[in-house]
Amino acid sequence: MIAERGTRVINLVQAVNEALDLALERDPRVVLFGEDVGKMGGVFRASDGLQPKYGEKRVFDTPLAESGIVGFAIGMAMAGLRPVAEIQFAGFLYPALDQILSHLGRMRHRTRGRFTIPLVIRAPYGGGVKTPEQHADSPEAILCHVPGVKVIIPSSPERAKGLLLSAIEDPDPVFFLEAIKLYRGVKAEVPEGYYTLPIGKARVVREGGAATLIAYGGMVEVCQKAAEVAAREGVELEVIDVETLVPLDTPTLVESVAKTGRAVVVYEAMRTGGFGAEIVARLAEEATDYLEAPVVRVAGWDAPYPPFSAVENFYRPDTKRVLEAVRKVLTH
Amino acid sequence: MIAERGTRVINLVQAVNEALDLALERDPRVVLFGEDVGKMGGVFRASDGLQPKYGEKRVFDTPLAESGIVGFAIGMAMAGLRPVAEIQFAGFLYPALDQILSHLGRMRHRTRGRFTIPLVIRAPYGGGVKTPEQHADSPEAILCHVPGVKVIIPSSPERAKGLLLSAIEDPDPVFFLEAIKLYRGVKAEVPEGYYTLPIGKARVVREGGAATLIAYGGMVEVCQKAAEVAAREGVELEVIDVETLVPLDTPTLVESVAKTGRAVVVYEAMRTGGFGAEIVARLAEEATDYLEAPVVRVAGWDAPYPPFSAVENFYRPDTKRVLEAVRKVLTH
Amino acid sequence: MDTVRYLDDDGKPLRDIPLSEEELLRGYRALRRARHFDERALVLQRQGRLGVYPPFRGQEAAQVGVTLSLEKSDWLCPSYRETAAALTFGMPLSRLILNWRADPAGWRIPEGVNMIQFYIPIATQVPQAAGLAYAEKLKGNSAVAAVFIGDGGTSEGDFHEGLNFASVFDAPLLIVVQNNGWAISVPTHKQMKVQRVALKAQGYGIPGVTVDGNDLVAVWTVARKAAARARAGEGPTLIEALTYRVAPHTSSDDPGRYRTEDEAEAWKKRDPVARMRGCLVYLGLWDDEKEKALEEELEAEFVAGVDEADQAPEPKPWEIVEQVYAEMQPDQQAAWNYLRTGGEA
Amino acid sequence: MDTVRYLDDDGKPLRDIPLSEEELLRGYRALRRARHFDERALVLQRQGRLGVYPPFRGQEAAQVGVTLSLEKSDWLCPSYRETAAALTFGMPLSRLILNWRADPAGWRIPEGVNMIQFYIPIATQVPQAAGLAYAEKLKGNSAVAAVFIGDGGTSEGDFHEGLNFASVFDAPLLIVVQNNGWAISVPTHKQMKVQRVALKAQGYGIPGVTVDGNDLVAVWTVARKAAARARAGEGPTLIEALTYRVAPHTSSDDPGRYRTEDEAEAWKKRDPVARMRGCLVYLGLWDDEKEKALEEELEAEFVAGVDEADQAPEPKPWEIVEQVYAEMQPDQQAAWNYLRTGGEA
Ligand SMILES: Cc1ncc(C[n+]2csc(CCOP(=O)(O)OP(=O)(O)O)c2C)c(N)n1
Ligand SMILES: Cc1ncc(C[n+]2csc(CCOP(=O)(O)OP(=O)(O)O)c2C)c(N)n1
Ligand SMILES: [Mg+2]
Ligand SMILES: [Mg+2]
Repeated sequence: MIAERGTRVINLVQAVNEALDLALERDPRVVLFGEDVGKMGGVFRASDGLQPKYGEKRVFDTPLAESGIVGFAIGMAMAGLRPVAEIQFAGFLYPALDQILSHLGRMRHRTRGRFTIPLVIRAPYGGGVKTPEQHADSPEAILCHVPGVKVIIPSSPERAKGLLLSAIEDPDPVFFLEAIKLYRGVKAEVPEGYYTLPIGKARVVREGGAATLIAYGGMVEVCQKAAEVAAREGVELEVIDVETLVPLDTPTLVESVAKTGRAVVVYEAMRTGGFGAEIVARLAEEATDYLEAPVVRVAGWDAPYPPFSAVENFYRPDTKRVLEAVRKVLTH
Repeated sequence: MIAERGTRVINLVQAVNEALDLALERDPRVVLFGEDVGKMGGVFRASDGLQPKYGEKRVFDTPLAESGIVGFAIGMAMAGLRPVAEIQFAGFLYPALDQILSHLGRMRHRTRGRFTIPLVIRAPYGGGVKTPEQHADSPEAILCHVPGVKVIIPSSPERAKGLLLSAIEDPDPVFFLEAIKLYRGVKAEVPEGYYTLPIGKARVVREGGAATLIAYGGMVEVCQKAAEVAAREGVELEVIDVETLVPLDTPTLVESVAKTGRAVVVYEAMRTGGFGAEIVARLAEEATDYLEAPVVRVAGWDAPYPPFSAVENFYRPDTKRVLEAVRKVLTH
Repeated sequence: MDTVRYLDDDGKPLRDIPLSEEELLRGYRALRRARHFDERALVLQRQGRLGVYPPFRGQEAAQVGVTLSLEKSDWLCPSYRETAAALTFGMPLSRLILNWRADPAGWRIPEGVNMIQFYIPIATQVPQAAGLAYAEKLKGNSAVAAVFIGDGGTSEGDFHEGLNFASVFDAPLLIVVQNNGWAISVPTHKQMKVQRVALKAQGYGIPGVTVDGNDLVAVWTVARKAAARARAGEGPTLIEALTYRVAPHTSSDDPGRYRTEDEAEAWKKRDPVARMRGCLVYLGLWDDEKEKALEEELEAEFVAGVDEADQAPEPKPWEIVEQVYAEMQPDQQAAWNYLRTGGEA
Repeated sequence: MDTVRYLDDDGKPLRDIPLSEEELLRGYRALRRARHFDERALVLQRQGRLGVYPPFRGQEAAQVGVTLSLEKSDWLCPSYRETAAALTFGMPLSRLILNWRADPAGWRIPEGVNMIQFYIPIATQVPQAAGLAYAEKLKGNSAVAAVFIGDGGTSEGDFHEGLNFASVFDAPLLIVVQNNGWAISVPTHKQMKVQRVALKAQGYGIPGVTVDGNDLVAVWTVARKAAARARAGEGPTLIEALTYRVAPHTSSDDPGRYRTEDEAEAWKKRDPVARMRGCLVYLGLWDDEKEKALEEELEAEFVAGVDEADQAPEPKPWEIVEQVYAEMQPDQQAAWNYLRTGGEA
């Protein structure tokens, strides 16, 4: 279906913008809001042009208060709307964590299905572009430990557009994190018009038999580059884009490891307690019999993301570190 | 040294109360505050009798605002005091997560050592006693993913007292979570007077060669009971009390698994993204060569802690589920 | 700031009462019904037939008065203490019993009752209520929302953020602060530096009214005006109901640890139920016989409600992993299978 | 509510000025120094010699006036926009350059400068400032704290919680809201329903003052009074400084997307630096020659500061895992070893 459409080469912010536009057009219940989302069209321009098109009732600026934004959005969702809230940077989700942990994913459970929260919370995350302090955080592990929510992190413009539309259609609350590094860093073909992509499925984005690289969001690009380098040395790596962190598609991961026998898990959040730990734990539980070498994690160090621009790139995993890990699993 | 002292049989709340009393007595910089901490002596009586003894300047009630409490405490710590803040239940740490994630553990790092936050945040956590909604949460995984903080969860009155005194002496921010189920559930001998216990060390609390049970806080008791049952059937289980989750004492865990070849990790938080995932990940990285069976996790289900008292005990791991896991690792 | 009152401490009207006889009788009935529930619930609690229960004795007028100003299509956003409001709003009595038994059947709010749960995490209901109210406005409905919070709750950031959102968006919202003197053991004067919570409205550019929370006529009248204002698109109103938590914080609390009985005794003289009865008697609308008949009726209703609650099916272990998502996902399915079969997943 | 003013738009005194000549000159110098920094920093930024930079043009008087009322032992708690306050408070110029280069050497606040970092997460500094202030009071010191926040920042829960803590504990705190009309693209009237931020003080039972934030004499006088009040144990004061963000939000922002230039132009006529110079000239304390000498001196200082900053050692990769804990722990040690040896841990 998607293959038949025309495509255009756009970047990830533009893909998000298109998805928002299509969702607003298609479903009158969709409303879009957040800090600087309306008049300005978002600090990254994700909602560029949408307020003039859909009016201030459907696309609007809120006061500067994230707990307020999420709480307000929860209320709107309970009243039957389909809010899409933007949090300016993922590090500013923190003031909203009470609303998130106490209510967002509990509403359906505690009301035994009477209320559900079809709310999408979008936020840019991750480092690599010399942003100020707190603008490069990767808090996905925290969101993945919230019962009752889904967590999606796309790795390309095409995936971002289709997954965001799926998220907006989804009856459950969804976090949708967008890697800042990819916003304008990558352009790719994106199908025109409305299309959705499945939530809850991991994807093999490159096939190979030597080892499996598992990543999501901004780290998929890093792993693909590493795989290219390795391929030049004759080592064929399989690269998996997790895409939906919760609910996690464990079978696809296990299947790949069953084939390769070796795995490297890559994420840019702080290593300890990062979502990669959950991935490794699932492999340890379900793929040990296939593993010929211990799994290796490549992640942010156990320190805050450095607010020191000149050296920040030593925090975020890069191809060099990924390839070192590959060497480790291959030579065990 | 501790062995030479007299001991008395007290419960965990009393042990905490003694530690707070001794800290206030010893160090004039120590101040104690939180909701209902002063006049009432805490909803669990952890600060019982301390306001009359040390006055309202050192032991006081705050307004009902957790972000305010933690922010206020951070300021006091920067000004040279040694605040010990109580959050009434761990589930009410959520409104404070912005202060925690944005500042608490970053202060030393970002100021390159100029400021440090010698702050202890105490909170009861965990289920098993039919509390109202949100009173039984186990959010330790979130705290363990905060760079720059330490996380301690004691499993007995004796450990609680000595570790709390260490935490208060520590120059870094420390979370100190106390299992509600143990507050009055267990009485044990506790040394009199002031003593500290090492932070950052896991403890073998029962030796055995068949498999290793790894747990902390309220789950240590469950594992010890399971080990007793297993012992009656001739299976000797080793039980490890992690005690300090961050910084994690990986070598002690690996050493035990090197001996037993099998491990079960037990925690009562929601399974996905729980701290047990980090423990399993470390074993997968560092102990795979010793493991004769895949590690098994026994944890809370991927759902909110049920606010439905009659069935809440089906959420929290019990000896039955631990023993099933043991059987699984033994028969692999 | 003045406190709006219509009745003196004995219930004698201080000025013209803007309520009809039918309304006065309906109001008294709702008060009496709430009181009956509270008294009997505490008995059930002591018998071990209820879980932790937060009594509302002394606060009936504040809760009932506001709720009577709502329509069925409006939204009620309570904290844990608003059982009286929920009962008045239409939550079936048996469900309330089940709710305070922490039974899943009690947590399912019936279709048609536009109420969110009794919220435990303080103040979190305020921004949500603002969102509910604003959504109704966006949808072109005339529905309003009423959100309840305590004096202690006003210290939380969410109270502030919710009020600001409500005011900026002119959301049709009643923010009702029951200033009952205490937040567990902390008295209001240690919670805030202002004498009147209603003063806080000035920081948001919305009206703030202090009302005698133990005077049903006053609360109802003030709330009705605020609801009309909200429906007319004029935005939110902050209502401070001055009252007192006569009972312990919850069934687990011992107020002896932090306050003397004198204060509670003084407030008992201003009991909202007795005052309203005084008003009816004064107006010749009520007598002992009617009271007795009402009591019997309420007891019968209560007993029937408990009976109904007792017949609720035993909660099943596997229910704890149901309704996590709209469609059950693999991790929940595995847990469900385990729990359904009694172990050994 | 009245706005406190001492100078008209041209700097002519409107009433008796409660500052000495020495103070007026010192104040002007601090303003001029801040302006110089800001202008030159923007140039550096465009040259790629500074990271993202939040200019403060137009807000010099608000920041400098408050800071001049502080002692060295007091605490300064800025947001990201308070470089003028930090400079005035004693942060070495070279450190400020390094700070906005996002260089570790700039993030280490020197001993003796009681300042917390330029905070990015909005409003989080407020409860901390309350704690700092109250700690000084508990220790028996007379130090106060001054915390800065923007109009947008007042919407966050932490603003509210911090104010409430400060007021309940009578913390010696100045809460300074620079109402500069905008929070990135959101104008103040969409941020809040009140016309004056100072009205918010009424919800906390503390004084709230609106001052012309472009009038150094007014800001300094108001802040000095508030600081004296705080030192006397009378608690916090909320100061709203009415001003305008003449420049873009940061060096990455394009205000053309959300506002017209007219507004900014109108405010440029009330420029705080020009006004203060007008005042000095009016009082016969200043002339072009002095101005020129000052400019030269400031430029020399700035150039020296940049030179010093340029000589800071290159940040080392392994610094990113240092200072996580007071003593390095195993996970950080492993990372440090890896980074120190350039890979292959
Ligand atoms: C976020 C949060 N913090 C703490 C608590 C614990 N707690 C429950 S009720 C209460 C006091 C509430 O006082 P108030 O708001 O005045 O309401 P009242 O109990 O008087 O009705 C506290 C501290 C909580 N439920 N949620
Ligand atoms: C918690 C949080 N949310 C969002 C942001 C992004 N942000 C940075 S500055 C700003 C606007 C602040 O406006 P205001 O408080 O008026 O200060 P001003 O920029 O005018 O000095 C926003 C939304 C942030 N830094 N922190
Ligand atoms: Mg109260
Ligand atoms: Mg502003």
